[in-house]
Amino acid sequence: MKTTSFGEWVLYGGICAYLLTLLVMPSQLWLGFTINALIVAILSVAWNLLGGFGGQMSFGHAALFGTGAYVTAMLQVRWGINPWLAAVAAIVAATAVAGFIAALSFRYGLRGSYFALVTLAFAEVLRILASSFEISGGGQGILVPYKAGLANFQFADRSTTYALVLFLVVVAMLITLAVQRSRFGAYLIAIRENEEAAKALGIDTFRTKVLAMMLSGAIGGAAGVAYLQTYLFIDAPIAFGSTMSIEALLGPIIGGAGTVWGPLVGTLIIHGLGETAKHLVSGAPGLNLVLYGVVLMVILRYLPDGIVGLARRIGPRRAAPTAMPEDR
Amino acid sequence: MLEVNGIKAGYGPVNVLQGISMTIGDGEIVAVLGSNGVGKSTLNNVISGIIKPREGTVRFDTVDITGASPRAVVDAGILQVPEGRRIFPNLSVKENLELGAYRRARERMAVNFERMCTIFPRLRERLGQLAGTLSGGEQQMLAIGRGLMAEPRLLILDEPSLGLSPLMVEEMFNLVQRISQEGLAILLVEQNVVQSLAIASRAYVLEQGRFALEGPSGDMLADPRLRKTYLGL
Amino acid sequence: MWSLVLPAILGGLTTGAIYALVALGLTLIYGVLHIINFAHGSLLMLALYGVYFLYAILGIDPYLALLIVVPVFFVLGYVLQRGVISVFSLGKEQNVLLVTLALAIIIDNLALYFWTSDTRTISLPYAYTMVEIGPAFIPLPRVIAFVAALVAAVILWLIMSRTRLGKAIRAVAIEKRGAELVGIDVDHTYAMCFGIGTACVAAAACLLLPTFYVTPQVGYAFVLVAFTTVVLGGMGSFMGALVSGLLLGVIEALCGLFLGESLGQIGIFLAFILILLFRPSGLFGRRAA
Amino acid sequence: MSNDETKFGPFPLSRRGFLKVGGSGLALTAFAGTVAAPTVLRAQTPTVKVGILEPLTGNLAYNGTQARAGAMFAIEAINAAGGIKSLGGAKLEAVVADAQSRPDVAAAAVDTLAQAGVSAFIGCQASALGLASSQAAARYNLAQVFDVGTAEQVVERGLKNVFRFTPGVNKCTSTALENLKLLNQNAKNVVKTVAIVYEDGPFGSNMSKLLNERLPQIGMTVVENIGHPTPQRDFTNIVLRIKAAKPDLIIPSNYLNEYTLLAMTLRQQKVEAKAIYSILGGAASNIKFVREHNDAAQYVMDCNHWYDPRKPESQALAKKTADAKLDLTYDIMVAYACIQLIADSLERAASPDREKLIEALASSTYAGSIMPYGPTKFVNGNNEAAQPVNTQIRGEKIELVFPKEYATAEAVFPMPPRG
Repeated sequence: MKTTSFGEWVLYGGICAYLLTLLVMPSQLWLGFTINALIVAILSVAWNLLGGFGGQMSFGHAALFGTGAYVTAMLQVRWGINPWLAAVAAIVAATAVAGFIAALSFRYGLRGSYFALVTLAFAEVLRILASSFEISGGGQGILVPYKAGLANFQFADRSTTYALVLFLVVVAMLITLAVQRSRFGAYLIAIRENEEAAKALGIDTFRTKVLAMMLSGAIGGAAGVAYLQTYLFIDAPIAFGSTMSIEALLGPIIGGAGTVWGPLVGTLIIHGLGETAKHLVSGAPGLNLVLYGVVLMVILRYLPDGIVGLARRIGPRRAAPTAMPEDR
Repeated sequence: MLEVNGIKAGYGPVNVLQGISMTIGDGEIVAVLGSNGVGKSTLNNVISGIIKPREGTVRFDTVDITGASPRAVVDAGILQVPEGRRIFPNLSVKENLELGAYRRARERMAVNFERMCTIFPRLRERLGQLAGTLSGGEQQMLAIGRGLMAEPRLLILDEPSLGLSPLMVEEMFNLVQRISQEGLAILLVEQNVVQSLAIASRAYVLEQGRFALEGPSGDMLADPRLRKTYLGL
Repeated sequence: MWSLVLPAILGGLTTGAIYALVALGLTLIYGVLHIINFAHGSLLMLALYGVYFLYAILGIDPYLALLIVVPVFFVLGYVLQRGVISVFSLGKEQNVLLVTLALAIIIDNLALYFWTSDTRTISLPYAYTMVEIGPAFIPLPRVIAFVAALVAAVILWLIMSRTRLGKAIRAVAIEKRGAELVGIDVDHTYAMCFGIGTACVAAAACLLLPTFYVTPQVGYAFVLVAFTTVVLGGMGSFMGALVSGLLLGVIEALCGLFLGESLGQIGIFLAFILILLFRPSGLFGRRAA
Repeated sequence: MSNDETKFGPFPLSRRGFLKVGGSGLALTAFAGTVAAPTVLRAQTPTVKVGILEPLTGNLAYNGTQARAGAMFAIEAINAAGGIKSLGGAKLEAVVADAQSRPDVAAAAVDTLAQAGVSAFIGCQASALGLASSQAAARYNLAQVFDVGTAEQVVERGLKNVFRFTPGVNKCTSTALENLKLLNQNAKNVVKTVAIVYEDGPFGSNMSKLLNERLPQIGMTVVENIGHPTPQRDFTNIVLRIKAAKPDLIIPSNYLNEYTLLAMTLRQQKVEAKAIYSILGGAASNIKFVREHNDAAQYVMDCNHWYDPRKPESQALAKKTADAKLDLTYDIMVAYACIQLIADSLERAASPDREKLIEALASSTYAGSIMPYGPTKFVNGNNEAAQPVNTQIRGEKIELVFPKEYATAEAVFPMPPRG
């Protein structure tokens, strides 16, 4: 049984403290920033289930996010369906889309960069479809009328939105924890480490991967719903564009892929970094993103296991691996 | 000509080799024997410059090549024919051979190419074919041929008999002996104890990162410990 | 509508030639280094700016600029791979992808900072010289680009099949350890690949600018199509990249004609998905052993 | 909305206290150091902060950067003229935020602006961004003056903090069509058929829908209606379709890059139309396009936002823009005018307080901006007095040709045959 290192206690404790402080003492500035980061974090958790645990790197998680957002928006605006019901339908739809993409890709044995590219292509197809038809608002996107109220899934008070999004993040992380401790999770990790061997051990790798993607789809769809109800607007480039897909995978990889906390840690740090960079070089558009890119590279170079990996190495836990000599 | 002294090396926190010393003389066939996972390939890779040792030295012709790059080791004249052959499957047989002379003996490539065709007549028939389509034995021939193209002074053969039919194994060992008769020193790393000892002048037995036995092949064959452990006698 | 089919096909072929040119560099990098180079579009953008400034400041014709931009970008690519990508990725595949992503972010935004987001175009007299081919008028620069794509593919094919470097590149691509053991400098070969790939993008920029524009975001317009081209053609296959680039140009033109330009884009991605599913080795790639 | 505001959050004190601090420009100096660190503060002169929320990166970076420049010119001019007199000559101070061409970022950036204590802000070039930002700003009772935000949804949400100074798509289209009808009548109705080329985003597709409904009402038949994505790499197909349809008039509604490619391709394929008349088209009112593709640009008309070139302040702006080596585009003009509007309202409100400023804006009858508008009249946040004008490219210049009272040149319609 693994124990938690001192560094991890500090890291997770700090994050919990921040998130809880914001819950009881809302600051508008930090709320706006954190809600945005947490929505991306939900999608990152979704990505992490398949990409972090299962080793199947998707470059098109926007397909799931966008499906969630679009289905809610369309049901709500076009047919006046209650937003809560629409949310459930959206999550089901995103799960179905995930299942379809996964079944098709894995049936034909796509993996590695091929899988990455095919998911990217599916997201692009959805983007084009969404912007081509009247029912999805065409190029104009869909604007959800602002009518605050619990029944409408919209809240004038952003603390409530925040609490809801935070709740979703916690649920998503609990699902990750459950997966990690389950036999299903063990199968996934086995597939990541060596798919052939996993198959030889009698694991139904196809079924496992498809299920993981569907679970990922459900969570990713929820992220889309949360986005829509927060910003009340969706269009094809936001929903299915590559920006969202990239954000989905940056969090887990920076934070620590295949860990429960990695996606949340990574997303919060990246967003914090982006915000800081914006203030450091305010008035010079682009330079903040340059700085962001540089820091991203430095993290890749010096923190190969992500932030969570770094935290694990801080403080006593087990035999200190610092004695490990230079390899290469 | 090759002097290995007190090598410790490994991956991660584990030392696979725990202090290895050996020598190879000019034109000599020396065998390193041992079962799977005792560190034979690690030793090869240390000599070839792929793994940097944590302790110890490797000298070749009295020049210190410890921790040199694989290219520098090739330049010095040591060629490894690795386990699993590592030929280039998407290149033709001819191109594979030509790449053998990538760094050494480039100016004599044509001559050596002819020589390889003579030594391995079966490769000559398949020059235009993609290397990946050859049989296992042919691939091993090609791997050795590729190594010889560089006119090495020391050839390291890592498990050349692995995965070959008994007939092919026989042919392989004959070949190794023939090559060495032209004055080439050979380090033969094998699990196949009997046939290796038959052609090697001296042998080392590697067990758990250390040499358990060493000496002339004849003495080794007679050693009761070896007979018991490796020959089941 | 039907009378437009032939002109649309011809037009599609010339657009496809540009896709092929951009993809030639990418297929080399993808085929050998096995990485998805996200910075490819950014490098195209950078090269377009190079060509633009050579013309705007020094009055150098884009076709003459080939002689300057191509070698400069070869060096740039070499240095990027050796000094940045391999250093920051620690040689891990998933990291390489993220490093090139970070590089793309850095390059794009530096361009935005220094050159602003102005759209820049150059107006050349021969941009309006038309070549009449059957029922279609094709602008001269497009015809030149088409021929150049063919020439570039042949040159690359010659480099790969006839030269020592080409053999080393192919060897490293599939059997890195074996290549190391015959004394091939793997890092150098990777960097050469990246350099040649980047040089291809620079050549594409010289041929593209006479009929196109440049902004810091221009790379995105090409990079996804370039990936599609690479996969469709088979990773690392130049003839594949050439043919599939042309094919995609035609598919795009015909889908645009019959489905409308908005929905028509879908043709490329559907083709992409179908190829990935049913023939992941591409039209010209060998099936994986 | 305001009912919701009072019960904002479990800690009403923090919310309201915050508003109070945020609302008083003088008390803000304490905040400014910690958040968003804008320009250097002068110790004695009182300042009023004005937000500039524009897409400085991403797809719309060009428009956003231009708009920021326009706003900065306006602030400079107003400060040089003595600042806000009713506030003791308070200087305007810009707080710039980047919307990154993404609605969620635009919404989040409003928090930064509010925290920095702006009294109002201008933004954000695209309707999608403006929709998101104004919704976020509603929570702070913070006024957003839309520089460009043509989608009618902008003013249909009942938000009290939305002030669209410039005309929306409906107004632009109807004015454009009225003017087109007049032009055509004067030319003995030579134009009978029309081809529309539009970008398939919110702006272009909306426009195309309206045009298809209304062009028949002025006796014109739509023979081709072609949408394309942004970016579109190749216009050969589109131009071939236009060529086959032989329209008298081409109406492009797209952004600068695509317009440039379209114009080049039209010329390459030797398409001769009697006129090119764009509505809110980026290029026909862009001097860079005129400079770089002068031949292709001749006689192209646009119905767009444009300033009244005869006003001295307009001429001063043109000079400032040229001195800064920037191209004079409508983005610069409208951003300039929006700051003028805010300054006027501040003057009347005599307070940097957000709520007071909203009241002042809502009751504005300002007529002194550089735009060719009558006295401002906001109805549901829409400035009823706003109107677009017609420009035409003539030689090296963009001339204003319609309406007559602002015109600097006579319209040429149809355009003379080339050659």
